[in-house]
Amino acid sequence: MTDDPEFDDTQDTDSVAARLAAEALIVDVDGFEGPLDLLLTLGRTQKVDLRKISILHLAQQYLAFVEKAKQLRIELAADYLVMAAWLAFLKSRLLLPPDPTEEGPSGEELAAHLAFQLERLQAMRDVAARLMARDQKGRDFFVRGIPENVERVKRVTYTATLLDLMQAYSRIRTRDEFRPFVMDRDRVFTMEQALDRMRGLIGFAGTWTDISAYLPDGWSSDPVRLRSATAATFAASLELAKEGRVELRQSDTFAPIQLRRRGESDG
Amino acid sequence: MADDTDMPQDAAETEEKSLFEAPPMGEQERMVEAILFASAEPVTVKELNGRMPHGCDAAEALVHLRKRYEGRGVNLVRVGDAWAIRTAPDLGFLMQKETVETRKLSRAAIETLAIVAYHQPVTRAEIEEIRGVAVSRGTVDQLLEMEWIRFGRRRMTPGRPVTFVVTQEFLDHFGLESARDLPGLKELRAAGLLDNRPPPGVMPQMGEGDQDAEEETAEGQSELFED
Amino acid sequence: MADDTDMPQDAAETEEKSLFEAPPMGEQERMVEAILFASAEPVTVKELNGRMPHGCDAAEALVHLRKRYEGRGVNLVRVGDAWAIRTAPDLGFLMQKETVETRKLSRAAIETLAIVAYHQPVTRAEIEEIRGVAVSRGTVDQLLEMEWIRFGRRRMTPGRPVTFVVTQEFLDHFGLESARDLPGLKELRAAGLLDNRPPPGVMPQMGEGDQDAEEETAEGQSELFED
Repeated sequence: MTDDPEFDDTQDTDSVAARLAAEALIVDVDGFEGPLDLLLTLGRTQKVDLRKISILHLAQQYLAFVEKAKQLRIELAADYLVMAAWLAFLKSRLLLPPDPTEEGPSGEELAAHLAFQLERLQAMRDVAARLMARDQKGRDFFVRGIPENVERVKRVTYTATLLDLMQAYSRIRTRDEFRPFVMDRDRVFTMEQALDRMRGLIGFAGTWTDISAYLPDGWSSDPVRLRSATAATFAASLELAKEGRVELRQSDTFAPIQLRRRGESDG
Repeated sequence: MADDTDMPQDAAETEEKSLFEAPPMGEQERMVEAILFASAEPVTVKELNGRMPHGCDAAEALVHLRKRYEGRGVNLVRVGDAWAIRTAPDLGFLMQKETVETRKLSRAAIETLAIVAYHQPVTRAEIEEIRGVAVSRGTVDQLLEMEWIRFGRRRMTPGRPVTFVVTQEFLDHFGLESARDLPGLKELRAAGLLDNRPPPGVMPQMGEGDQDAEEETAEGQSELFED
Repeated sequence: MADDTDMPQDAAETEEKSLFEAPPMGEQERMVEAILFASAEPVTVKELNGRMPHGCDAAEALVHLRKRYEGRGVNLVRVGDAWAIRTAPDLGFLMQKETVETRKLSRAAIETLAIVAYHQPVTRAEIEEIRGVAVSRGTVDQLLEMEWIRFGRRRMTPGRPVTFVVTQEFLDHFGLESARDLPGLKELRAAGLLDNRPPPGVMPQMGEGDQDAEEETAEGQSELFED
């Protein structure tokens, strides 16, 4: 059973009726989407409202169709035969007086449901056609031709918890408390110390002198002490240059940094 | 911020207030207009409100804007919970250049689409029951790919079959405000044609040919056929 | 414009005439509007005339349309010798979608914030004194911008340095009624938040410039210690 014959293949009711008369329907069997589709087509030949359709008559039409197919040695798909068997059963139920001992739904109930199915399928086909007849996007109405991209902007918000806050404070205060005990000030030469030292010495620095000459005595043997003293002396030199009391120069990256007193005349 | 050291208390208060006061409605209308013009896709009221300054009422601005574009060359249309600007359908003849060639849908696909739209949420078994034939995987895939249908919630019945529903893209494509506006929906409902009416007793099973469908829907179908 | 409901009686005649007569200007304006809206690029007057029915005057329709969009959320703009509809320049900010990412505050910021909270009002010099390192402008700016700290009164000391205090926003964020509700050092210690136990009897030394802070927090803390 194929699922997708072209939509355009919908048969014109009258011509189908005519072809049914000529039993040409059987040749077209591949054009039907299964027994229900065929039943609907047959039903339309009754030329009545689907709600007033005679299911008994329809069953007879269908059975005649299957009979004809057999005569013509046309292979019908299994579901057509299942439907034939079921319609034969339905026909017998509709014709025989109801047997009160028999279980299951009555012939009328079964017939009513089949009629409902046919009507529902027809209704779905009608609304499908109405749906496709609507104005469609890209055919009848159109979207913006130059849409603008919405720029995604990432905004970062920062957050912290009360615990973070308290831990941070504890960290600071703990450090404060331990400062006298943990700080090894022996090996630290502060900028203040360097400044004090240099302020006393720059008065004599009339010519360019390497700032390493200003390192305090006894701080150049131990590397840790040397590093601290160098950093402090360098920072103090910058501070003095900022104050306008000395000039600094360096000929190249990593070259020695030289310092001299700034003369009053330059001022 | 850095230099309002001496800002009096109430000045700060006023500033804070104005941050929460929405711009006038005319301005809000302009904003909605700009956002909708810039987007090819419908934009939800929620997103509009999210993009507009705090305190704006996009829903009200939309009412004004819709009126403003009535009868114009482009119109404001509603698509589900979202809104879009679309050219007026009567001017389609001017747009040959913009016309998009859509793939021709098979009859099976069109019927399946209609069944999903009118019966949603609907299972594959129910579609097969209505059409009387198996629904091929290709048909459903095509509709999914076109983004006209999507998976809905699973049906809370044995086998928990998946259901299909139509999408916002479907509504947009067919110019529908909501699935309630489908043509003929009321009549179909009144005629009882949208009822899920289980077949009484023995009925031939539809769509037996399709193996895939059989596997997936076996339980759903048996459920439908039991009474 | 769109509703030509009052079509004259002799519709056929009018229709025939309209084949040779251009549509009314209002109609032409709609057409230009729809074409400009749907086009993927700006459209020249020549192309507009080419796409519109015979006899239309796109240039004139553009004049009307441009006026109509004046002050709206989108405007009609000229791009070379072509025309396009563009978002009004003042609404460009709407074409952004903000995504918010939450990050933890940096260590420097949280420490500075903690000092302000525990010692407010506090000057920058005092913060540096307590932290033992310089406080970068960026850190303070960040906290100001977050509206967790703000400027307090200037300190009545030489140089009249500004002070910082925490804001209501800060209290709200941390669920505090006042900064005095912050647990004191003893409590922090009891909670195991102080890793190292200092020798008994040694109380933390405040920075020397910290007189105010000392006074302010002492009370708050002793209050807390009572229970």
